Amino acid sequence: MQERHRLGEEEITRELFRPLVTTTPMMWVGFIGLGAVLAIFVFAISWMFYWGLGVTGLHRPNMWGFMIVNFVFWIGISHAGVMISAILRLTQAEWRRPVTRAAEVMTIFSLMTAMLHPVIHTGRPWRTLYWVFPYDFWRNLWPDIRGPLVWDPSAILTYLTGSTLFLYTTMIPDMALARDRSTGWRRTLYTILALGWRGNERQWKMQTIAGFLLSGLILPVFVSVHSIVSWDFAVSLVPTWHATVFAPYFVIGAIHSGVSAVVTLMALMRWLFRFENYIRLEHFDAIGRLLIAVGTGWLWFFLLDIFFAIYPQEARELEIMQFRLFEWPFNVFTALIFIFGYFIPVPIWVFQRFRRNVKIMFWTSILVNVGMWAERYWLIKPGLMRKYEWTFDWAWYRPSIVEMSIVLGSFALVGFLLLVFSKIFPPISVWEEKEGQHFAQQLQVGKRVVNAIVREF
Amino acid sequence: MAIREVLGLYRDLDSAVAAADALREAGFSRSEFEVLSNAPYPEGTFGEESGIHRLFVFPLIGAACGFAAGLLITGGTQLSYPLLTGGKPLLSIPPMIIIMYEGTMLGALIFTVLGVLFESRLPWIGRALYDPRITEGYIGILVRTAPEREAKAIDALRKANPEDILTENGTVGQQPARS
Amino acid sequence: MPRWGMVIDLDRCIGCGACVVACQAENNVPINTEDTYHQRRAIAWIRLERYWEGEYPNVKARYIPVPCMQCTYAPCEPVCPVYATYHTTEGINMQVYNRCIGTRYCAVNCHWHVRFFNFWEPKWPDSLKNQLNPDVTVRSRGVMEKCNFCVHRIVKAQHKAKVEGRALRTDEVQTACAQACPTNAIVFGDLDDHNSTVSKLLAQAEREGRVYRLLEDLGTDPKVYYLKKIDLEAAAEPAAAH
Amino acid sequence: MATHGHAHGHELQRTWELAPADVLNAGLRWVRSIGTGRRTLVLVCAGLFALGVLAILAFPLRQGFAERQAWTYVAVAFLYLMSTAAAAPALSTALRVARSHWRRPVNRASEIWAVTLIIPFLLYLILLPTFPGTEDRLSIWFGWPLSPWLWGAILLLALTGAGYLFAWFSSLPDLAIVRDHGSPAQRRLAAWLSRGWIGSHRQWRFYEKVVNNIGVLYVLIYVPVMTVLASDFIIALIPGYFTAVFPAYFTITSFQAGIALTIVTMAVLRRWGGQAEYLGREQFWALGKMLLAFSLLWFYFWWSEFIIFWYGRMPHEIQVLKLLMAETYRWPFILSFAMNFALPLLILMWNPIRRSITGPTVVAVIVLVGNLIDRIRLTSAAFSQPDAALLGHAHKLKELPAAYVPGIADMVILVGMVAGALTLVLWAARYLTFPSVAEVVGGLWLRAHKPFKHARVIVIGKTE
Repeated sequence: MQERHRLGEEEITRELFRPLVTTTPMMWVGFIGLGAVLAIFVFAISWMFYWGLGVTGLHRPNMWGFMIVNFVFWIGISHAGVMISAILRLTQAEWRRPVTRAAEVMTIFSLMTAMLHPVIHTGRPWRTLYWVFPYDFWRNLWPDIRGPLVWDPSAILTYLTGSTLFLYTTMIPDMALARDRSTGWRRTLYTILALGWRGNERQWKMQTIAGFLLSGLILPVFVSVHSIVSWDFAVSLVPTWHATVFAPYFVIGAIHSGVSAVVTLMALMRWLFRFENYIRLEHFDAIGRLLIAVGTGWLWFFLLDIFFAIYPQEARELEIMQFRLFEWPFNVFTALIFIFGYFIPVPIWVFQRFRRNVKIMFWTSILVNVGMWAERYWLIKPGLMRKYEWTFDWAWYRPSIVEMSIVLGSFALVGFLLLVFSKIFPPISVWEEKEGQHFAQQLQVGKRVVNAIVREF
Repeated sequence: MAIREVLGLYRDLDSAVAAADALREAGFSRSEFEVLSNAPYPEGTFGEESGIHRLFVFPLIGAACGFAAGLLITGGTQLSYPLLTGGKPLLSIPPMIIIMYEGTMLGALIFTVLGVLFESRLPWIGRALYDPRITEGYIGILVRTAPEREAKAIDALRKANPEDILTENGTVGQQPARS
Repeated sequence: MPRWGMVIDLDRCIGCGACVVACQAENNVPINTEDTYHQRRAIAWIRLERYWEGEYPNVKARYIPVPCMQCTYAPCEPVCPVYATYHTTEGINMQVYNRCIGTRYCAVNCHWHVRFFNFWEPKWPDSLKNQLNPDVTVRSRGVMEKCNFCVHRIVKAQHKAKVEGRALRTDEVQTACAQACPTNAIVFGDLDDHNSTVSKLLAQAEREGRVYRLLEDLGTDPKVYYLKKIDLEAAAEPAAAH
Repeated sequence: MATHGHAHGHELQRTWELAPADVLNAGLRWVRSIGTGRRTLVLVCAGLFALGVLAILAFPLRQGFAERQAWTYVAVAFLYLMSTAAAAPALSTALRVARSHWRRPVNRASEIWAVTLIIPFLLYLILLPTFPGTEDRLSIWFGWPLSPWLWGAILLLALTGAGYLFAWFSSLPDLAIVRDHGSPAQRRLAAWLSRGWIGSHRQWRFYEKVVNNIGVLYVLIYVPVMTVLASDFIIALIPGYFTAVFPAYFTITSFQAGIALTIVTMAVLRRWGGQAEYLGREQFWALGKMLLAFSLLWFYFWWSEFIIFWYGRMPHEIQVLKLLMAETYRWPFILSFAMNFALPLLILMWNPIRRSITGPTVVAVIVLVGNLIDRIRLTSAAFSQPDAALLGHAHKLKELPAAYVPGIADMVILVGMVAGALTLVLWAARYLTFPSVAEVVGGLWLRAHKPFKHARVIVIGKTE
């Protein structure tokens, strides 16, 4: 079953460093295409700064719109990365090796992108630093820690710091490798980053323990982040927002969308950097199996949310429920969520034949994220459009071109950053691949030779 | 200097382990040589080494600091600016818990990384024998010993047909291993 | 320490909108052009909501003026990250413009829709430049604003009283809307003072069972009280508005 | 995590160096050793169970179904069994799906609890009449005809069926062993159960495929069942308790209790069942980690409900907080908070303790008690509402009911039902081998302790 190639040290190094040294035409296309969209993104934001939020589609009562939805979406994406690498490290799953690095990088970049949104969508962004980096005494007032919008930065900054340190710590040995093989500015850069790593036993031991320790520490943080993001909505009294289930529901949703995003990323890397020997079908198989569990858990919470929103049978909740289940365009969103988020991908993933087919995995993972974006919009907007009995103040929300280009641009931003990263740093952890080779063993059971792996405990 | 360094380079694991054994036979203690590789091997592959470290103290200290910081910021804000909002108590505990939690975790994470760097003696700016071939997959065995025993070390390293042997004054080259 | 409150007698309200105009003038609220209305970004600290009742030909227009409810447990307050809105000791839900960074969470969590955001730089025609009220800040782009029971009038009166070395007289202060109301449908005063008009009105209305508050069930304890219409159809009226 | 986590720091468990024959002999030793100790224990448990049944007949039943409060502790017993005994097989499934080898001696210890499912099922049946129909009250059934009675019963029936199927099928090969080598008394049942099992290649392939699927099926039924129970027994009986996360809380905490139950079972087997070679540090360590994780989840799910109510402070939310945490049931809440979250965290956060036998065991006992207290708190609060308080889609707790203090009869019922479960388990243990020979032997091929140069390492084989 398991197609495990025995690769030489040199071969591994050369192939995993390929994106650093050679830029394929496709990568150029990527750079230029994403760069163009990025330019639009930057222009949209500056335009919005100059004219103010008037240029968005926001109004009363729709004070929050696309940018917040997108914020939640990117926070969601940012969750899988670290979750995957942490859980797989803790369980010592072999198939973590090619996944962890890229996943963590995706976490960091999507987290940065997410953080951008709440900042630019405030009325006076230049004053917003006061909110995120608050503790300046001359203004004589500290932020109100009772506000969920203060919990947010604290959680997100913790998560960002944590995952960046996590990524860097696991990257030091590869920096040493790069240092010994490069010249010019790259060499100076890698020399600095490698911190003079020499690879003696003690350092390796620390490296191994750090993997476990940091994983164990980052997991609780990762759970808290999206919970706190969910409380931005849940602590308010807006009908359909004020639900106790929001925290775990957002977290599981985040994992669902995030892990799918990791699949997308794996497929892209496999295709763009030709990593067939490292990102193998068995990895898609394993992550697909994980996704079945995650998706089903997500469905459970999704249904809990809907059913217990109807449960009190209050006019307000029912009004909004009816509105978002049956009225255009939310009925379409509902369908998207159910069909793209669960009922197409999961039944497909049940079959190993499909789990081991990269194309299918790629497209299903895309579907999931379309569904999850719709879900975020579906969760957040209707409550505002139909807030309480004030039919006089009910209003539709139409995103302006500016908001749309910001949403579009956010995707380009993450993609662009990922490309840049993989030009400078190896997108797959080289030393972990080699470790995998060192630890690989085989067991003879009768006539069958079973692939095995060395465990230290 | 009182300590001389010798670095033996080996192409594969077996010879490296053999070299380690040879050194031990020649009477070098485990603390006198270290093994350099480009990826971890199961611990103790080259014989038991002292695995003592304090890494697990760091996160605890960090957590304590983070918790304290969180407590000060949250408690301090509410007590020094007694502004009523939404009828919440002037010292509301639940929001404090959330931020103190984040502070605790942040402290723990930062200190863990510091601990990892400290315990693995990074960043390392001192000079020590090293060879880029190690990251290529060769296994290096670095002996630190008194000048008079240097020759002995070189002999021991030679026993396991090394790819190359470096001393502080350049390579001593490979010589056919005497078996 | 007074506890400011307001009573709005819907039985007296004729929906003339004088309160709205007075408020605009008093509090330097920018002029709402036609397209700010179309954008649903019009700012009116007190607004007049009109609900149609019944089928043609016997249609009835129902009016209800809605200022800020000055909730005692205001949901909008704790969600502000920068203390830009907080509760004064006199029970007014205050908005501090230069603290505000415009997260608009307060507006999201205000279920009476009485918090307004300056999406554009506020503008006045030159003819009105000199009409601006010197006692009230002109808000800049990107901050929230809302009714604050004409707090500048309250402060002025309290200051005057202090200078004259006396306590604040009952019903000494009036908000612009109350002052402008031709039918005295809007009455402002101290809820804790038993001689104040609001207290008397409330006491009487309680007996008639006409008192209600908007979204009372949220448990935020609003300080703006409404008195039902007396005519028979009025039974339906709160159901429409409340 | 990896404190001194390498093989050559401490001794490796002997399990994986045994020969298949040793495992078989151990299993047979268990089957053949039915000492007077176990007999008397069974008798005592059976006696307590009989007492419990009598108590049910004598007290709640005499007061009739209309008097719901009298049934409080029957409900407690039911919910407690559902969240411990019924959760254990779910844990076993999770371990099977995760495909690690250390779990092989563990599965039997958790799956065997499935045989107790008949007791909660019967309890549920006699509890059903105490519920009013759902036409005129808030419930997750939305006044569906014959709810909750018929549909709840069907769900429970499905769960019970799946549970027994799982317990039976997973122990098929071992039953065959008992059939061939057990005492005549044992053979009859074992033979009937393991009819046709000859261990052919096809049978094994089928077995491997199907066991996991049955387990998954069990979990897929268990979760909805707990969701429905949480809503029928707790949420729907407390007016104004509008919470969507509670069913999740209920389910997750049940998994926590299931893990605890498994650990305790393992400890007992190790101490008195001569399983020391199979249930060692490795297993306790792994399950200790899981227990710690789920204790954290206990807090998480509780908190995500609490913070919303605290912040929202709507009247009905304040009432619920008062009833369940702040006033009426303050002490039960504090206790369950301490025993389900605080103590487990403080004890298990230290790896040396996690890595021991006693550490996880002690915590597991604490959690089992804590879970019981938690269920008592919730059930007592819920069952203290008369029908009048629910009917007409009541949206708010009018006034806080007084706390329900159990009488001696309640205690007898509770103890009796738990003892009944024990009886069933002990009885079933007669016909099963400990350890599960099939599982452990199957692992022997795939897991070896080898020297790696100077180190000693574990080599784990992964089929496929």
